[in-house]
Amino acid sequence: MNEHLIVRVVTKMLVPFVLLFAIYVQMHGDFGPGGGFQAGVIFATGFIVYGLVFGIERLIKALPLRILLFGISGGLLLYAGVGIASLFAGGTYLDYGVLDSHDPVHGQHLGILLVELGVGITVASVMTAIFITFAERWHR
Amino acid sequence: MTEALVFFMAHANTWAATALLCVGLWVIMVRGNLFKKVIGLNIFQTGVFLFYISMGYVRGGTAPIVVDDPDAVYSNPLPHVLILTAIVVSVATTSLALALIVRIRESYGTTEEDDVIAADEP
Amino acid sequence: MNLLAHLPALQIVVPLVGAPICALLFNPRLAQPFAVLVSLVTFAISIALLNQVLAEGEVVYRMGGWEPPWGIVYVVDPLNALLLCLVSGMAAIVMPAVRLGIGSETTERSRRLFLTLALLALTGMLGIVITGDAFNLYVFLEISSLSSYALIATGTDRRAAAAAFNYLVQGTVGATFILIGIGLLYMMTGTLNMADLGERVVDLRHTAPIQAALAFILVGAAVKAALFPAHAWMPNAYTYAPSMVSAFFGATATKVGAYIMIRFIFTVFGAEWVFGDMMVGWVLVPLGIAAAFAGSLVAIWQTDLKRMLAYSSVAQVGYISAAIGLGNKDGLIAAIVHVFNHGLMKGALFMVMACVILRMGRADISSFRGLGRRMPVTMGCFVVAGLSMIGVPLTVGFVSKWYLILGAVEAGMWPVAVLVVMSSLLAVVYIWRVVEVAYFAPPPDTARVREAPALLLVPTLLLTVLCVAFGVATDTTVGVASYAVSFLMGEP
Amino acid sequence: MEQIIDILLLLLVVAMAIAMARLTNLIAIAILGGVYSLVLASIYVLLDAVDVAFTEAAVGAGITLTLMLAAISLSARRERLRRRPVRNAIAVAACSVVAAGMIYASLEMPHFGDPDAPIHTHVAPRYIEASPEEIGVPNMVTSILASYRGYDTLGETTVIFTAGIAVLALLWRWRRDGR
Repeated sequence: MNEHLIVRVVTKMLVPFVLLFAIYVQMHGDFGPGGGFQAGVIFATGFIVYGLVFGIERLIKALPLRILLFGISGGLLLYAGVGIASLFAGGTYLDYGVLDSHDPVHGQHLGILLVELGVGITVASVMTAIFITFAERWHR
Repeated sequence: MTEALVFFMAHANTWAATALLCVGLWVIMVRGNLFKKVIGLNIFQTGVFLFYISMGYVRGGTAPIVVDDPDAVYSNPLPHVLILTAIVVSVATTSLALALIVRIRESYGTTEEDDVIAADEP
Repeated sequence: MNLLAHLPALQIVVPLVGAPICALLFNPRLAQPFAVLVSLVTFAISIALLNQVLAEGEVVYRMGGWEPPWGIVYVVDPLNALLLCLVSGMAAIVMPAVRLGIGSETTERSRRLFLTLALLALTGMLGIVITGDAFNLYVFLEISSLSSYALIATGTDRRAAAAAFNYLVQGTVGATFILIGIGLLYMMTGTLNMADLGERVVDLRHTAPIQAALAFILVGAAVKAALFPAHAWMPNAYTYAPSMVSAFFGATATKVGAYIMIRFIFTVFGAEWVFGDMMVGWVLVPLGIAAAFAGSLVAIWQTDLKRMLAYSSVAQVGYISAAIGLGNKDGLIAAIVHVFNHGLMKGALFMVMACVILRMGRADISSFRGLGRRMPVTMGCFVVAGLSMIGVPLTVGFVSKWYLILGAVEAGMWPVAVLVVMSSLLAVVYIWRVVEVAYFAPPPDTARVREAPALLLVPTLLLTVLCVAFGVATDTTVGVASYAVSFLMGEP
Repeated sequence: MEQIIDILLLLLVVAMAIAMARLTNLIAIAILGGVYSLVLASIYVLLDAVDVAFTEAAVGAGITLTLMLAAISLSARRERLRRRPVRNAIAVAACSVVAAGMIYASLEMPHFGDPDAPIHTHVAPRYIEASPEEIGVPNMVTSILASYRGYDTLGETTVIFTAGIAVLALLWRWRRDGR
């Protein structure tokens, strides 16, 4: 689709908004429908559209596997790390209440924010990585 | 008449879920194309999703997001949580299955189960 | 932070955190020692947990600090503690040898992803075994299943991918059946916690959804345990998987399926109802005996010995299922002990296959000719573990069959006892075939074959020694098993 | 009214599933699968499961569809149809058993939408009543997902992680990406 000017221009304009919407879904998951998983999927969709229009080579250049692997592992480590942090803070595993020594409700907020972020990062990276792997096979 | 209708309404969702389960299982068992089997798995799993979500519904309820009205009745959020997890599992299974299909296609040159079996016969 | 108080969480968290770290170790030389370290730590935690359970009884751990049934709890009783030791112990034994046993195709770089998947499979299986929450069991079941499909597909033969795909389809259907069963249970009781389910199910046993739930869960668990006739995925999967994967899964994967069956029957549904009114024993025992005969008979005709071992696993799962189906104390002891013992012997036998494949390139019966003299230690291990498979006294195989026969007699099922002995004789045939070729056939006069390297030989020897050690010192495994039975049958 | 829409959508979903089972053009099936997910998502909205609906729409009509099309473009686009009478008989028997089990179970199930069903009176009320104070998050699904049953969600993230690593291990060609 590299040769269609309109598609290219529209995609260029649209992709930032897709990513912005993903961040909105990520952050707004506490109040309305949405959360880490949905945000991750939308975030990945932004990259996938970019890859479809501008070619997989450019997407790989922007997101080499090494960086994606950091995302894939990093999100899970962030999630599991919050649990380990709560162990050190004196609670059981994944007990966010102890993360804030004064106000357990605030600790819960912090914990949920962090783990949802972890889910989002892992899902976005995994979905992008899987798409790149398939598309790269097709490309050759 | 109304009694039969009430009975039907009370079970329609479960029966629809059962129908999806059966269609999915049938595709998995009968169709020989590997893609078709993945589609069948997806239909099969959505049957289970529908079953869980239906049991969480409360008549006259609202989505489980806190509203100002103190008398609000909420649908049960727990099945929703379980099915969110199950949907994620089904995406993961689907993508792994597709990766395996690509591998099979590259080494056998086909995505039909019969051809794969025939190719390995001595 | 008191580490001892958090052992149940650490049991899972250590390999779970190890997996992403392993994927990030860009220097492939670091990944292997790291994975070994993680699996050793995991094994040490299981041993500590077993000790803790034997000293203090049931250990309960609340995830996130939420009390059950609102939050997820880990419940460690002697049964899970024993299985945790089996699974993590097998991982610790197999992991150091991975460098040699996964085929030549895997490159240095992809090996770290292989090790990551192995750690994930370990995490999944441990998670299934340790959890006290029905839905959490499903989640970890999928972790272990997905990683095992991928591990099997990394085999060098192209049939590995096809076998993995078949396993994926059947395994997912099985897991989804379990999910339907859990949904029916949840619908009727409103809870997902196994202990709470067990209490609330008692008054609901006459209802149709609970009975359907029992059926769905047993069918799903039977697929996962490769119980005849739902074993179709297993022979190909174990034949074409890399040797180390066959060794690890051959020793653990089907056992986890059997565990799911035991856990749901005894903790959730209640044994007296399952075996009394529902007469599940009349399904499990005949199926188990049929599996023992069918598996052993088919094993006799195999030329690929990895496939032969896979069919022998079908037979052994049959014994486990028959033992569960007896529904009495000795039967359950036999089932638990056999889950553990069969893990040891199948692990040892698949490790022997790994040694032979490394030296000969394949595990055909013809490649065993004359190996008795050329690879004496390896073949010695094969003979000892094979004797154990038959059930010769002083090996672990004898212990479990002894209790199985005791249980059958106690249940008044004389024919079952006789059939068990008869099917064991079939094992003599398929083990003897290999021994005959290895010791009495002249070796082909091709290039000299050396003994397997120490990295493979030591784990093989270790497993073989354990096969004898636990066969002589029976009170350790049987002791833990009967303690576990007293928990499951509710007479602590 | 809601009930009637619900029934109509259920009929539509089942009809689409049957159509997907019968079609042989794989691309058509994949795209129909996307629409199927959207209809399913609207049923979930009707059943108050907004989070699930959002996910089903994003996943089924987005990611799964894209991956399906990507994988189909790597292989044959049409399914070869072959008559398999024996397999068909076995499958019909198996499906009948499953259907009989579910219908038998459904006869004694709590009625659809019944507020006195066990799942609405045990465990769940605590989430609905106490989560705004204990967690301080208005969306109860998020509270349960991330906190009460946060450990399940850790497992869920691990499942996705496993899938990513598995696909990379199976398909990625190592020589092209830097050392």
